[in-house]
Amino acid sequence: MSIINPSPVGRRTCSLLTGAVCVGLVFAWPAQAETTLEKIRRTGELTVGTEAAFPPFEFVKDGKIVGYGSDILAEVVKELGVKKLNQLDLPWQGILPGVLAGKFDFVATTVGINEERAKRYAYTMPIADGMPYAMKRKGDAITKIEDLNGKVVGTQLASSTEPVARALDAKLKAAGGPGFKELKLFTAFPESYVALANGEIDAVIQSLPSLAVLVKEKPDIFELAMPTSKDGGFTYLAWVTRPDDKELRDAISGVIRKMRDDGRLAALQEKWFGFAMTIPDEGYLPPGAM
Amino acid sequence: MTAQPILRVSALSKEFRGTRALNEFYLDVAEGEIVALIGPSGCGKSTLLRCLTWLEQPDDGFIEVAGRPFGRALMPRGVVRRQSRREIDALRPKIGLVFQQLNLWPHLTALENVVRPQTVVLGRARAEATRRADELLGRLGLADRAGRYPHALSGGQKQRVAIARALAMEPALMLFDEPTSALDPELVGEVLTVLKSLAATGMTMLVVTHEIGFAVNVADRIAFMDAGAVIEEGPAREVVANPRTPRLRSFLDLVLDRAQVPSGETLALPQTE
Amino acid sequence: MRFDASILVDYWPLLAEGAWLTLRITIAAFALGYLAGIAVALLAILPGRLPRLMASVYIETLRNIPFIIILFVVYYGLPFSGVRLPATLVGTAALALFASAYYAEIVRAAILALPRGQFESARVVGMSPAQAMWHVVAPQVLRTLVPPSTNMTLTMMKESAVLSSVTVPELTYQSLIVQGNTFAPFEVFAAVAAIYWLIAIGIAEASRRLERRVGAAQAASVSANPIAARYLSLDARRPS
Amino acid sequence: MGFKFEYLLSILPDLALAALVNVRLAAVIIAIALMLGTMLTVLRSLKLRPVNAVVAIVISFVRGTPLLIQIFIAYYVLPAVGLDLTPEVAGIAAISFNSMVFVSESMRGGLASIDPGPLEAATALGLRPPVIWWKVVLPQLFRRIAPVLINEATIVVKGTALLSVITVVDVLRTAQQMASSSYRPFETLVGAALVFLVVNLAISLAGKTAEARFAATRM
Repeated sequence: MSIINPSPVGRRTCSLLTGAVCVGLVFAWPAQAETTLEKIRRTGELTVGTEAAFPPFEFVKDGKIVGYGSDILAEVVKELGVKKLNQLDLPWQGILPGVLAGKFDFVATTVGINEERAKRYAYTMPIADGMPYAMKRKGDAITKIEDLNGKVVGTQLASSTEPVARALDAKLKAAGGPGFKELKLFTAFPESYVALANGEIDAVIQSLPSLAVLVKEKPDIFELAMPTSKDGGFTYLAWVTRPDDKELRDAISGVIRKMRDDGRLAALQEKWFGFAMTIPDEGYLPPGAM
Repeated sequence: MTAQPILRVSALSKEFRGTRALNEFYLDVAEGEIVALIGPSGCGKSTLLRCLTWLEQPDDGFIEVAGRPFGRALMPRGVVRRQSRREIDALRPKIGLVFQQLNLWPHLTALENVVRPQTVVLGRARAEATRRADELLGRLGLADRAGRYPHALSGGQKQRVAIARALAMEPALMLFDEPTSALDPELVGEVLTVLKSLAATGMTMLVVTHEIGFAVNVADRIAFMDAGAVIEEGPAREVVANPRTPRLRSFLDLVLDRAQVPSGETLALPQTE
Repeated sequence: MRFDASILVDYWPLLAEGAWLTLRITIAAFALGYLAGIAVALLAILPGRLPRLMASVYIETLRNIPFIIILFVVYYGLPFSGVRLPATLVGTAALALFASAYYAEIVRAAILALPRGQFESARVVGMSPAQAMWHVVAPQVLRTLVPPSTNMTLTMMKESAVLSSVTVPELTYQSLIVQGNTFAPFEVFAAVAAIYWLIAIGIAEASRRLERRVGAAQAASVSANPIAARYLSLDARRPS
Repeated sequence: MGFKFEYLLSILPDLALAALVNVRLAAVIIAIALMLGTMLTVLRSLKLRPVNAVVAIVISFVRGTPLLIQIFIAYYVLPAVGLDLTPEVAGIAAISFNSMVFVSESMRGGLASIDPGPLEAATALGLRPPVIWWKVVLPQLFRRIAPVLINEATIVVKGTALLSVITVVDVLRTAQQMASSSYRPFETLVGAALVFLVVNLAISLAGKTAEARFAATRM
């Protein structure tokens, strides 16, 4: 039967065969009398969509969803006065159609901020700095960006680091180098890690928080190489709501800001990543964003 | 039976999971002779035909066709040599088998059913194979049916195509498995005519049947088989008229009684000779 | 929420390129998979236990595991053993491997469904097993083969979408890129569904023509019987 | 990152537990698909032209588009027309619908191989069409296509793996969760493969045994 990538589909992949629209089907969403935020406040119930396969942000441990994002979510739940939290776990390919179809109230899973997405979804304040980094096999001689000339580089298809990788390639070529030997795009990051380990590719470009944890877990296999340029990408990571739920978005952003200001956020970053990040107040959204 | 036999079967044995289907079966068929093999169902008739064509491998015993060993050869000093598949395949055209179910090839026309084995097995040129097929089908009264597919032929016509297919290989011997059973009763006379006309050309035939009347009419000699071996044989009419063994007698009583024929002496059978 | 068709106009070339590769992969995997399938089917009908056991282990293992897993084992397993090939090649080979198990089963069942006498009557006139297969068994089996093979080929064509997860730039992969650029899931996948559907219609039509050519004689005999036409056929005109 | 056999062994119990979800859903789906598929077949046999034209388009769509897309439509697009289903209901509906079409198509093939003789006899006896269907056609048909139906059941089991995209946490989703925290996608996928293999072999074996017993009682 038709199985379209039920793989460990990751995060920044924009969804795989998401909803197809039967030809002729008209989209007419039921008009909402009350906003999502009002509904949450009235019922005391919140439903969020999470891709719980992205450590250290959200992942499953002993049957429960835990991680940096989950800890923040707990604070948000408290601040919003929610009594009952439904946290749905689903692969990345179901996340954005799910929120658009109203299957959950917002996406409580880290989404890289980029221009196109920002036109269609409302981003909350960032919860992390996803600075792009290059990772290599332990002991390989890749120490500066120029060393990536002639190498096979991998990242995730349609992720926020895909444009970063393309921009890097262009930059190498502009500087007179040959550029990457090949850019391989995987539908999930874990697969690019396996490809790196078995020699299929020479480097993975991914955001630092994820790589830092991976390198800590597998110090014999992987090693951080160097930060790559941020050109072509907005590297902050945030949650998203439906475009018409700006109210809800602002409420969540308010909680995140409060947590940043009173140091709770930094403490969580230390706990999960081992280092703290700077989260800006503005400038994290591309032009034309909601 | 002094002439060199076309078919010589000696001590043929075949066992299926402990049951002896053939138990030291002996039979000689002389050139130009028609032998009818009769016997109760389950006596090993079908197994015999399958072993004679090597569709089933006999456990033991020998088959000789036109003086040449088939399947297994007895070498000097009693050494038994099994023939290779190629040797067996090369000898197979010498034995024409007309299956009870006919087994015509439904995707080929009547003509092509007769042509194809000649070109594939004997390596004849298509033109020559077609000429022979036309001639055979004509002789069997099927000239105007040559272009038809098997499903568009009557039972009797199908049978004659199957006969033509076997004859086209120029066999030394023809085997018939229950040639009357797949046909309507009124067509039995037609089969008889065909077989008789074959006999007139000097063809050697072994006909397995359970119809005594048919056997008596078609055959020179009848062999009665029971429990995997021939237990009585002789000139057709004599065997039926004066069975010597009690087993044949009770078999005849059974089948003739069913056919409501009082006794062998007064068989009301069509005379063809 | 609106349906924004302009996205499809802008990204049409990318999708068309992916569709073309999907089609080529399907054809290649069909040819390769069918050859392998026939070989395994012949193994399965050989006398003797060992070949039959080998064939059934092959068939059952590949048929009972989701394709994505077969693909991953081949794609990530090969480099560990030192073999390095382009992703499209490996992906197509994995797809052919997967499909061959189904084709083998289809061919095996079709051969076994043919009355034994057909093969035997060919052997008895002196044809070798190969000749009997070629002249008598194969042409008849072909008729029963077409419908299930078409089904499997359609399944395989759709399954080729999984190759996107190992960097093969086929239709689904390209649609992911378009998704990444536009972030409009519903529009892109409506288009992708339509393209898969079109390819499927093409395959079904090709098979219908083939079926008509190889199976004309059989069809005629069914509809000749009014009772059979009434109960046993879903396509014929209603008997009056 | 070589293959770690101990890790594979350690995750098998949890994967097997998760497989219960797939098995439960598959059982419901197969029952529904059999029922609906039979009804669709009988409906098609009536040869009402407009109905069969619509059925032909539906069949073409179901056969021609990936199952995942059909699942997406059931879960994410149907709410647009006022049909908001829970994940499991949407998943069951989508796969049953898909499987119904394949069941009916297998029946179409099976019908062609049935001997019309008994039907003629039944008609001559004056039996009414529903009785003929129920007592004569369907029993023969099910016996004939039993192997195909068993095969379809294994396909349904594999199909349930796709329900992870609509928040059903099944074997595959559990494997994905494990892979992402252990960074061992290879072992977890092989583990999931083993679980699917065992479930489907069990189905095939049970089917064959049932078939053999059925055949034996008929002799």
